[in-house]
Amino acid sequence: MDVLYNLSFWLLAIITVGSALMVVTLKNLSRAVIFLVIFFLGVGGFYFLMQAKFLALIQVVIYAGAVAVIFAFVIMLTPGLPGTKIRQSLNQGVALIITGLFLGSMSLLIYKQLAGAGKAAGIEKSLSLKDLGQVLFTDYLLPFELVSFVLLVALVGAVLLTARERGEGNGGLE
Amino acid sequence: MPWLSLLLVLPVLGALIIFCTPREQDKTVKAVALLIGILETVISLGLYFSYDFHKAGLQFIEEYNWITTLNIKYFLGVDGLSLPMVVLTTFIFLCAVLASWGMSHRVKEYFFLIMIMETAVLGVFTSLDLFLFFLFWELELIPMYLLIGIWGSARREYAAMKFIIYTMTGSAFLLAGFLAMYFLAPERTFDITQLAKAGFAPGVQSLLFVLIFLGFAVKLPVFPFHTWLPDAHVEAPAPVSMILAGVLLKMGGYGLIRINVGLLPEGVKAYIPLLATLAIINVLYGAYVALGQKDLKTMIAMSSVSHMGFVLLPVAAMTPLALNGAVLEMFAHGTVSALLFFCVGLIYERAHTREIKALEGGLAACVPKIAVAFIIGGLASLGLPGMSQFIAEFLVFLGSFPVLRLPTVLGTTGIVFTAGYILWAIKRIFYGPLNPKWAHLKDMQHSYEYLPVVILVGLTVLIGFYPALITNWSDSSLLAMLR
Amino acid sequence: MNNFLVLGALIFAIGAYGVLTRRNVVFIFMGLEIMFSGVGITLAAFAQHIQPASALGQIFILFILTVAAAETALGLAIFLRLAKTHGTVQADKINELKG
Amino acid sequence: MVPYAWLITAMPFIAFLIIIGVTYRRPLASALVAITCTAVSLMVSLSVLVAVIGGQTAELSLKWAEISSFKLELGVLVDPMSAVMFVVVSTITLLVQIYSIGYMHGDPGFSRFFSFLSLFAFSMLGLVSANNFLQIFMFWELVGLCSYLLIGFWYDQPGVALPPPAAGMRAFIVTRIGDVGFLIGILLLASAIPTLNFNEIFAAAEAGKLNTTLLTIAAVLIFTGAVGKSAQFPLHVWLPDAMEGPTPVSALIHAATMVAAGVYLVARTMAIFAAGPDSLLVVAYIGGFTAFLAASIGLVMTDFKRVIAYSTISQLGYMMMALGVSGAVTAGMFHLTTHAFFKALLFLAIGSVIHAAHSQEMRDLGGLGKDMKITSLTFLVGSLALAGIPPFSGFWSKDEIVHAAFASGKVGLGFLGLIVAFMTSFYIFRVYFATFWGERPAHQHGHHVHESPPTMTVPLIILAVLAVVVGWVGTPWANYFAAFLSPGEHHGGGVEGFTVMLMLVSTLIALAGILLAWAIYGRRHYDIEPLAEKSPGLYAFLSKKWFIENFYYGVIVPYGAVGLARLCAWFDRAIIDGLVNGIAGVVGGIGVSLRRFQTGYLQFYALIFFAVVVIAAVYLTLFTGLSAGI
Repeated sequence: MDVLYNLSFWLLAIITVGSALMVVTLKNLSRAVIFLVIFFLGVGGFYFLMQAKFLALIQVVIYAGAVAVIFAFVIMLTPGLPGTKIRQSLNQGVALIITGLFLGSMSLLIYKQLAGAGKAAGIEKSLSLKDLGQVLFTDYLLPFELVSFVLLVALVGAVLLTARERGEGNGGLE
Repeated sequence: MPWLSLLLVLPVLGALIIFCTPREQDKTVKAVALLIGILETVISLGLYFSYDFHKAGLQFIEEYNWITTLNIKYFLGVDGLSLPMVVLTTFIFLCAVLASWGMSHRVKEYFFLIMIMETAVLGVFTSLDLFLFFLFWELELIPMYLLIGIWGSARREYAAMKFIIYTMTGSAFLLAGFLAMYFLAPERTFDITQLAKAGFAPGVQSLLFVLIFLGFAVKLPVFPFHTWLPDAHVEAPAPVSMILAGVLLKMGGYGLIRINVGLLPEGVKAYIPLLATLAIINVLYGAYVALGQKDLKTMIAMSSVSHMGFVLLPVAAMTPLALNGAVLEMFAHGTVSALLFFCVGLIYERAHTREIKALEGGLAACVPKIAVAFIIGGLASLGLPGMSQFIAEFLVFLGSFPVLRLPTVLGTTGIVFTAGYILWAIKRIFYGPLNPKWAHLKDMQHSYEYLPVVILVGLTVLIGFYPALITNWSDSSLLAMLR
Repeated sequence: MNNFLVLGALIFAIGAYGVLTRRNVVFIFMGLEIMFSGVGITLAAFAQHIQPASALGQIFILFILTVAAAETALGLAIFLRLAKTHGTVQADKINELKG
Repeated sequence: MVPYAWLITAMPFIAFLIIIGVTYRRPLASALVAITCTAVSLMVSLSVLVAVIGGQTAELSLKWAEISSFKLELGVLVDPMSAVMFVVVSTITLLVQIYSIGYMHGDPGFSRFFSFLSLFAFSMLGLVSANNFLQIFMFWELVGLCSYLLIGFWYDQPGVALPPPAAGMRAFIVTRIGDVGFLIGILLLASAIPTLNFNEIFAAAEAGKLNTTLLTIAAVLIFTGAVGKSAQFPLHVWLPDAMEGPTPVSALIHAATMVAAGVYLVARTMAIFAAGPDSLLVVAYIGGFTAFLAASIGLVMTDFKRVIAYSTISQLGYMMMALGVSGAVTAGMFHLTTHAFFKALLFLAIGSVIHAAHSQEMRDLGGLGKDMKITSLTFLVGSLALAGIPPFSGFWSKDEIVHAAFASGKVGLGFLGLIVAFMTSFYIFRVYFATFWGERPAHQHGHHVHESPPTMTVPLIILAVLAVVVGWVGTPWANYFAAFLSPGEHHGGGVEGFTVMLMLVSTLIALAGILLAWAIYGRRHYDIEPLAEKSPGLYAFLSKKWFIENFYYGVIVPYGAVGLARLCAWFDRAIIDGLVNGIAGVVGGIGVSLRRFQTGYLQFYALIFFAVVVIAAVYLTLFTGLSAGI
């Protein structure tokens, strides 16, 4: 069990981190989207490992499915974008230093401070979907509704932003 | 019935209705604003006369927890100190709405802002939670900034910017003071009634006093923080000037009495010489600067600075008699300065200049009614008996003299200079042979021009003849506060 | 659990690197998504470790996911709009916030 | 009638309200309203006087406001002094109002004039009836307002010497300087004893409960108010300017009543002066000096209205001197009463001349006695009273003052009084001879002069009769007036040789003045001034009014007030505001340099933002206890 668990963790870690790196370094947008999908799937796997099955499901459906598709759509809807190679930005060195520092300090913090606490993270009984729904629709009903409203607003906003204005002609990138 | 909340909500409601009114329907917008103005006045008068001043203390209290974790409350209530200010506010806004009746430029936005400002000002006078107080205090700035910045005259942007920067700087100190008070209180609270019992150490009080005083000093305004006032007044349109001089300055005075005197008496005591000095500088320097002005509106603005010295002096004296005088002075100056600014507005509308020298030449012959209104305002301003400001200043002197002899004596000489600049201006503008270039000017004609004059003169004379209408209310509350 | 946390931080850092270095707005969004995921992993790890029985952590992530999705949709819509009006999709060509 | 004494004050106010509210557009109705109400006041005043003579006194009081247990009241104090004043004020007001119907006939501001007159009557009667310091101060200011409004009544006219509004403004501001002193005096008293009521303060002062030094200072400060209102040196300059107002106004306000309010004030508060005796010296010497100063200027004025104005100042100085030397109210109040009648008479008479001849310059007038018999005769009566010829009223009161000065041991002031008496009879008969005797100047021959209408001459005749008889109530043999005003004291018990001698001397001195005037001006037309030829320096000094006005309006006002004010205004703009703008500039500069950071590139912002977060994280991890474990 432990071995299997560890093995799957490390495997997933390699896949996820690797694809994430690809996403941020690749020059080709279309390929980057493919790696993004892989990355999302990997994250879903982690959720699964952490006994959050519903989350894993959501992650796969919404992110690996919907969000990635939106990205793909956008890339294709924008003329002259698919397949073109785009240069990286200038601040690579600075960004690297900063993110590296961040990572270092975080790791330090995690290993020093939570050193003894790691053991408890064993296999716990996972929350059933039923429990989750129970809580979500009772205790957290208001936030839930609010979030749905946010989604609605986002939807309307997105439509509004991309809809052609009257008299704008066929629009598009010149 | 939560009357105070109603008082605060009605203008917002009016603003919403105005917001939803189609752009072309100026008449509707004005009617809504007028209706709200009248309703507010009626409610405030109702509150005023149903307040039981024999019982003193806060009444019509509404208290709800708002942000529980920080112990911030929605806490409204009025006493004899705030009620006169509430009534003054509703009256001045009513007059300002009437005075704006001829407005034609972006009417909808204008009245929208006026309504919002009414809520903010009333909120300052009725809230008993410092957080809420500060909220309303800041809320008032935005409409004022826009009103000066959009509807002002030539240098409006400069004046509006100056106004906002000055008051914001003051507000920063104010906020710092409030927060300090919040954290230093035995139990963290913004509740004024609880803070009054907090019993801060004298050293702490004097520190808090400085912070909060700076905030209010800008608003009052106290020398040397007064230079925003002439600019703002000169650039603002007449109704906005009426509000500015009539009500906004009183927020400073009210704050000084309610918070500095009410919560930090030891702090006041630590700075009595400084406060008295500043008050006298305000009175005399303000009068002198007013005497030297070429612009009629600047002159009246500086006269406000001078008169606000009579609000600061009682704060330094801290005797009930003098503070009653201060409340009365705030009310009186509110009506009188609004009247004067209104008259200046009428003159400017007709003659298109405010320069005293340019206006010279017997205007009394062609615009006798405006002349009479201005002269009544001027006489009231120089402290003529039978008008409200006389009895106010008399009480200020009477109350301050036993405590602060020299400053009071110096302050009394201010009445000579006041008479000087006001009579001089009246003489130059209204008297003398009629200058032919003004012969075409029309006198007041419309009811919306008469009504503010009638209301403001009426209030001035009423209080002048029967000051107990204010002092009965303020006295018991001030005595309770000082005890 | 520490491994999960470090992994979350690593993914977050990678995403941040992407956001900071990329010129193309679409790439920036991808970076943002990666950052969100990193946060999500961290949150899930904590949730499982500290309060496995309560659904709080998972619900929190759920909401984050939802809001992030909305944000992405809006962001990409803005991107399309931008592409139309500015004719460029490069973030360093757009500097209207300059004071 | 005593409980209805408040009606005396209220009636003119009612008239004022009716005139501005109802009859403003109907001039004659306005006049009728004003006269009716004043007549009612007069009737009530007379009945009150009768009642007071019968021994009744009263203090009616109304609580106006009570603030922190400090009571403010409005009241009517009915005692002999106020009863006399009620009658004097309402009588003269009534006569002046009747006179004004003729004088102001056809003036576009007719109703306004009568409304102001009514307002004045209200204020003056309110002042007289005051039973506390607040009330007397309020009405004190209100009579000042009426004076201001009435002096500047013809606000669009150029005026004789300066525009009327300017004169009104000067009058108001100069008197206000005195009022400041008065106000401080009141504050000083109120700080010593927490009340403003006369009787309570006087009782405390007489009982010696208050500090003598404080009382002296307070008394001097109160006197400052009287100095302003009664035009005493050094605040006398406003009164001659006030002659720019209509002549009935000069008669009522600037001769008979308002200017006498200062004297009334000192008399009313005599208890305070008496408790701080040094203050009486100030009163006496200021009064005496003013009497001399004004009389000397009156000698050379060529505008006869101004001569009489200076005469008023001089007579007011007399009254002050009387109060100061005697420490009692009788002599001063007696002279106030007689002076009110004969000076009102003089003013109304010259008003009649101005009305007919349209000039008040003596060089342009002469020989009017033939055409204006009534005016001429009544003016003569007034002049004789002013000069102090027995049995005219002025003689008795003036004689009492001089007598009091000698009796008090201030012999210098006594002689000063005699000198001034000589000057007085000289200057007033100079006016009389130059105006009514002699020939009309050549350039005036074409202009025919008529006697004034009955509405003007009847009041003149009534006043002339009063100017003769009023003095008889206070002769040294039977001083009813003194007995009435201060019943406790010993009066007129016996007439000593000294008294009789003094009466003879002062009569002779007055006659000498008349003779001298006749010798110089009586036989020919007034055009040259002998003094100007003989002593040009002295003449210039006197005709320039001792250069006091030059000093005030040439130095103090332009430099001390207006110049300093302009300097302050500049200081405010340039220094204070400049300082503020300077600070704003510095802040702005910082802002400009900070602006470079605002590149507008989103990623740059993100980078900075993230960098700061990371730095904070590193700091927290490495340098605080956070990494040490929970």
